[in-house]
Amino acid sequence: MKLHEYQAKFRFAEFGVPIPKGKVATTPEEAFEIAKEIGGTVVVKAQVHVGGRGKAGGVKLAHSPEEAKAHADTILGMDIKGLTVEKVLIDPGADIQKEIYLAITNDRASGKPLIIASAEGGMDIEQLAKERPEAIIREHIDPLFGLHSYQANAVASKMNLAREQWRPFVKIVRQLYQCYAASDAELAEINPLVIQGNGSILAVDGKMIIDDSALSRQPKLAAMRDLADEVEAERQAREAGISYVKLDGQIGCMVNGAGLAMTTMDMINLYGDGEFGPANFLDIGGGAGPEKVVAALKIILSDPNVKAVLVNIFGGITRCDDVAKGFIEAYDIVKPNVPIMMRLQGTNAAEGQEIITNANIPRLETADTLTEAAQKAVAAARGV
Amino acid sequence: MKLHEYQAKFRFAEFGVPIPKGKVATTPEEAFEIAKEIGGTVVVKAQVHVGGRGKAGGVKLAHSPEEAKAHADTILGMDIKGLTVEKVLIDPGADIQKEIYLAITNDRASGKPLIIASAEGGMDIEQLAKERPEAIIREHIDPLFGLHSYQANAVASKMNLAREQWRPFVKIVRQLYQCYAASDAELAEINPLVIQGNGSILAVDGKMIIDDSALSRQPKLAAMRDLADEVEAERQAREAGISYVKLDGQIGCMVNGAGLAMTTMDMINLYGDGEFGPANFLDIGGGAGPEKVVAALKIILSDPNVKAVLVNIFGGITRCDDVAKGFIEAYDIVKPNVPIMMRLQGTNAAEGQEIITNANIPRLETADTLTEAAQKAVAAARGV
Amino acid sequence: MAILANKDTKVIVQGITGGQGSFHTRLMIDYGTQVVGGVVPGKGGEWFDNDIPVFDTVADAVNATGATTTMVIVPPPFAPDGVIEAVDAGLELIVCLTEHIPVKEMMKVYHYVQRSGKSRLLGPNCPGLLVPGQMKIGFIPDMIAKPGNVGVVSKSGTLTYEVGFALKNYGMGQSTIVGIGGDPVIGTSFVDILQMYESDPETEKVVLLGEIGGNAEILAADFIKNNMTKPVAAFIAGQSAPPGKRMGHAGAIVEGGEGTAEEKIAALEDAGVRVAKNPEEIPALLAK
Amino acid sequence: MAILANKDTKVIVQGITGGQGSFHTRLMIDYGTQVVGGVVPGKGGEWFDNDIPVFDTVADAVNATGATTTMVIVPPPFAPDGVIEAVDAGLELIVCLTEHIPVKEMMKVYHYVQRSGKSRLLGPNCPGLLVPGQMKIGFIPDMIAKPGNVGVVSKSGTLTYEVGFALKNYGMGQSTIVGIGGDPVIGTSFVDILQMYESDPETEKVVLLGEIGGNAEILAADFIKNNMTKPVAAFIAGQSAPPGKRMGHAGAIVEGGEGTAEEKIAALEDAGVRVAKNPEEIPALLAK
Repeated sequence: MKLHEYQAKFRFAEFGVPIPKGKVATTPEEAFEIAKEIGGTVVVKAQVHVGGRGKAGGVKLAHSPEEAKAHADTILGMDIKGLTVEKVLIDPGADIQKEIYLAITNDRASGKPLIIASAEGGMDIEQLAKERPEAIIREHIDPLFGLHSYQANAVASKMNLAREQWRPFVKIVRQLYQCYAASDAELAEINPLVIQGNGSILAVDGKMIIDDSALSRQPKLAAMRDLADEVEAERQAREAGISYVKLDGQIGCMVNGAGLAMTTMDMINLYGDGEFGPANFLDIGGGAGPEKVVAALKIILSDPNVKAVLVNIFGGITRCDDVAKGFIEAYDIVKPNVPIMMRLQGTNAAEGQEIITNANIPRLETADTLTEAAQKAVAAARGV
Repeated sequence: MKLHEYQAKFRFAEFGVPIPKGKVATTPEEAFEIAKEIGGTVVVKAQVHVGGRGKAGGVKLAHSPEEAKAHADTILGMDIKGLTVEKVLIDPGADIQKEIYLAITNDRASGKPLIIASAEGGMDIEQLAKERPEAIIREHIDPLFGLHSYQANAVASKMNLAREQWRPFVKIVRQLYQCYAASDAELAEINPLVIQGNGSILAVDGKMIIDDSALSRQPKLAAMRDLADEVEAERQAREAGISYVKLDGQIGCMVNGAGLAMTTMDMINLYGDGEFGPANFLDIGGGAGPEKVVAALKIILSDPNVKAVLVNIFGGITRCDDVAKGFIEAYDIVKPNVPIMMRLQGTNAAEGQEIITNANIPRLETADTLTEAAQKAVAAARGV
Repeated sequence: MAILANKDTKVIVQGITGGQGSFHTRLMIDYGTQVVGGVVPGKGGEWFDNDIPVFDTVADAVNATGATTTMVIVPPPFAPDGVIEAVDAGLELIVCLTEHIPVKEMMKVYHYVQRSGKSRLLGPNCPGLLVPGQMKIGFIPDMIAKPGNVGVVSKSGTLTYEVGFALKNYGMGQSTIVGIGGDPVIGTSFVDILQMYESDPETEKVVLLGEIGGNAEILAADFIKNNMTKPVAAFIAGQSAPPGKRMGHAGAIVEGGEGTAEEKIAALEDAGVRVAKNPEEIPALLAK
Repeated sequence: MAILANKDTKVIVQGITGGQGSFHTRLMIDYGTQVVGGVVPGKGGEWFDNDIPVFDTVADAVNATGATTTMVIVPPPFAPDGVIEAVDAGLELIVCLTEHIPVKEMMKVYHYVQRSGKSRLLGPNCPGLLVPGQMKIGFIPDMIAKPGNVGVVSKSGTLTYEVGFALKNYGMGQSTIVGIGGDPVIGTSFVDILQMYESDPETEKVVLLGEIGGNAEILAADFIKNNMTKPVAAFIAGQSAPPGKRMGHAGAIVEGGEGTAEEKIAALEDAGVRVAKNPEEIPALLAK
């Protein structure tokens, strides 16, 4: 789960990381008051879960409360890559002398937390990693012991920081690690970490991603989820315990198992001739009962692009007859107005097929293999 | 540093360990009020840092607030093994059905924390360990990882606890470990841990010893030191940064280094013919300046039993001439009225000897070897 | 001979009395697995299905039964401790089915297992393993399996069934079917299993089923290129997945332009692996 | 040949610019120790006494100098991390002089060192070691030493000086003098050092100086009985110490009736060790 910039920075601050003394506004008036309180130049920053806010006009400097209000008025409600800006962060302007990059992330290859740092902050770290890998410092952390203090020193040393920045920087590395560890973060990133004219260090932008598997033991962080910032269908899926990702294609998919769900998407693409693609990723999970099938069907059909639905179930633990029964129930509730291609295989496939056949659902076809199912789904979508 | 029973139990409770809802009284009137508030039978327990309180009459049951007051009146001010009782703990009486022993300690042999438990609590664990070692359960804890939950299960399993005690007991093991770890404890002991008639579990008596080396990072625990419960000379020594332990003999010792200080005590015993022994252990530490020598001399002479003082310095880092100068300064301030035997050896020993000789201190003799010094000190003490 | 386990392997189940645990234990026994004990703290001394002894601790279970292998099927908050207990009890193979273990815990567990120098962890978040005609640990359905000489290794559950079933329908049996799991940090990698298949005399061909995220398939390609003599066919799921989005599995995400299906397919093809565009083509590719 | 180190050993000092660190480093250099670098985070690039390079990290120091040994002389809150840094940098011998490290930290450090399988820790809270006529690490004064064939190992500082001096006055030199430290948890035990002396061709006799607390002397007696051919003389300090009281050293305490001088002396005598009542008798006991 991604946190907003302001949430990430406020969380950093709980662990002692110095951040600008900014506040969040949801109206231009609030923005005015906050800018007035802060005084001087402020930055008005859109709080949305997408990259490239700045280029999209979501980050603006304001030299007066009036200007801050005007910018907030422009930015609030703005659409950035499909998401509506509901909040802006009003931060005091920083006196940027130097920008540093500092992040701690889960390195899956080594199975260890990894510090990534660079004296060349502010820019896209992935691009920097490709272009000038030597500018990036990496320090793995022993997951059983945690960060050794000397490792923070080693990072400071490799950064060639000025002597007076050494102590505050090392402290920030340790604090960021504490924050990362205590938050079950997948990523805790400060970019840029700014050295100001007076030598002080400030986390000017922040990003945190929390491990979804840890949200149940991180209730405070879980409560930070911004419902407004989530596509409605994704929220419904999450609440129903379904993995769902909206895509751009026309064929809705309902599959059991993540690997098979991806594969089903790939098959649609393969036989879609560049014309048809998957409308979504959807994994109903193991042992899915009727409610889940109902929820899944609703979610798939909530996408207006969907021209056909492909149900692909390979029964293992999940029994095909259960899914078939659930589907019939779901069909009666949801009443889809698009053709449906159904492929049931594995445990109790024959029984499932029979239930479906007997139900005489209009515009529903069945298939034996995944290949056949994908081809027929594309054909059905084309026929609409 | 030892904590009082009430301090240990209140600390346990911070980590969730269930303890009796008792309070501390320093007057019989307070004891009355607390007993009244608690209601029913209470236990009045002397809070002193010595074992065998019960046998010494420091623990008494009271069936009414009046009786609690009377017991408190008797116990407060009581002398138990040389210490005056200044506080009593008034605990509600427990309905003891079964007594368990549970402790976590530093096991120096393995360099690991060690859980020690026994289903036969309430008695002296060291005696039990000797008589029936099979009744004692030991579980080592990995210091890098901390307590694994399954280890608490393993202890519960080996204790043959009734099924309904399993969960609360396992929880207490984990809580006690958390308390031990977070407190830098050398020992966190519950004896007895009581299973009451209603099945609930209660830490009825508690003991904690905090690692002296960790007190600087445990300010809250360090503040629990009971000055009233410390011999005055030990307090002075601690504040002066001197290691001092009062003993029963007649010859005061001032030595640099713990091993040599013990050895000096042993030499006095060896040549004391069963008649004379060391009055104290005292290590002035490395590089001791004049203030330390002054403090040390004052502390040694504050013991009325002291009939002679043996100064034994083997200069390494510590320079004998520095100690000699410090001693002369100390002599002028403290003006000892007992004979002094001084042995300076090692770095700048000749210079030190010369300073001492030139100072013409009355009743001060010097010696070349430790053997000679010990023999002469005994002779001097005998001559008094 | 199969890899990892066989009909003689003595297996215990941590969490045997749970809903999932009891259901799958019964299926495993039906298929031939020697389940010799179960572990549920606080239930030591009881019996599962009046037949299998339940113990308080793994150490007790191992001492009483001589088990060398365990299946961990307990809820996520208890699974890391369960694996560690199994390591400390000296078990050789620990199959952890539990999904949704926080990565932070798994990183600890992973290194704990590695440092033991003795135990192997399969999973977590994996369907387990199945030796056709002999036994299984986990929940791979036996209807997709028949004894044979194709070794299957996969990050996914149902995709494995799909391919196993396709192989069976094509007339090809499997030597062992292993699900290594779809989490970012797992105990046993593709390379580990490929190595075992390479040295297993009963395995003649290998199927590798990967997906987007991480670089395990790249390492596998490297290993195949340099160390494998047996033919390998593969499929990589998630070719049409958008970057930055997690596809169900905690590990199935393209991050920072890394872990794409494209780069994995390229690496595998470079290593001589026959990469299928459609998993149902795999039997035909293997038959070539 | 001496044990642990000699005149060719390249040594770095962690905390070289501190008050204690600089003082003892100069004395070490005067005595012949090859101090090739220092480590002080934030002072990398500076020079100590215009002669010895200072580095930010141990790894940097090792890379630049080829040092194999380090002396850690930093305040207690930094010492555990300093030792771990030295372990991670692959140093063979880590001599930690720092006193008052919390036992909880030392337990972690101890096992961290053990698991490395490569580094040896001497100390903490020890005076270090001295190879007469060659070099020293720590603060054993050279006035008590002269080259010879008696190996000395001790828990204490000044008691070691006392006995070293007595040996010297008696005309006996030492092969190496090692202080293992008086803390409850230490990196190198009596047994470790006895083993080295037993195999060191230049050591013919051994002196062991123990004290109350713990069972290290009992284990030493056991080792001597079963594995040593060279004569050993010993002294145990604290025979007159009362139980339950800590005698200066964190480890010098008789607890629960264990760790008494009495039991240690009995065990050593049973192992054929010549136990002195008075440490000044040791040279004569060794000469027998």
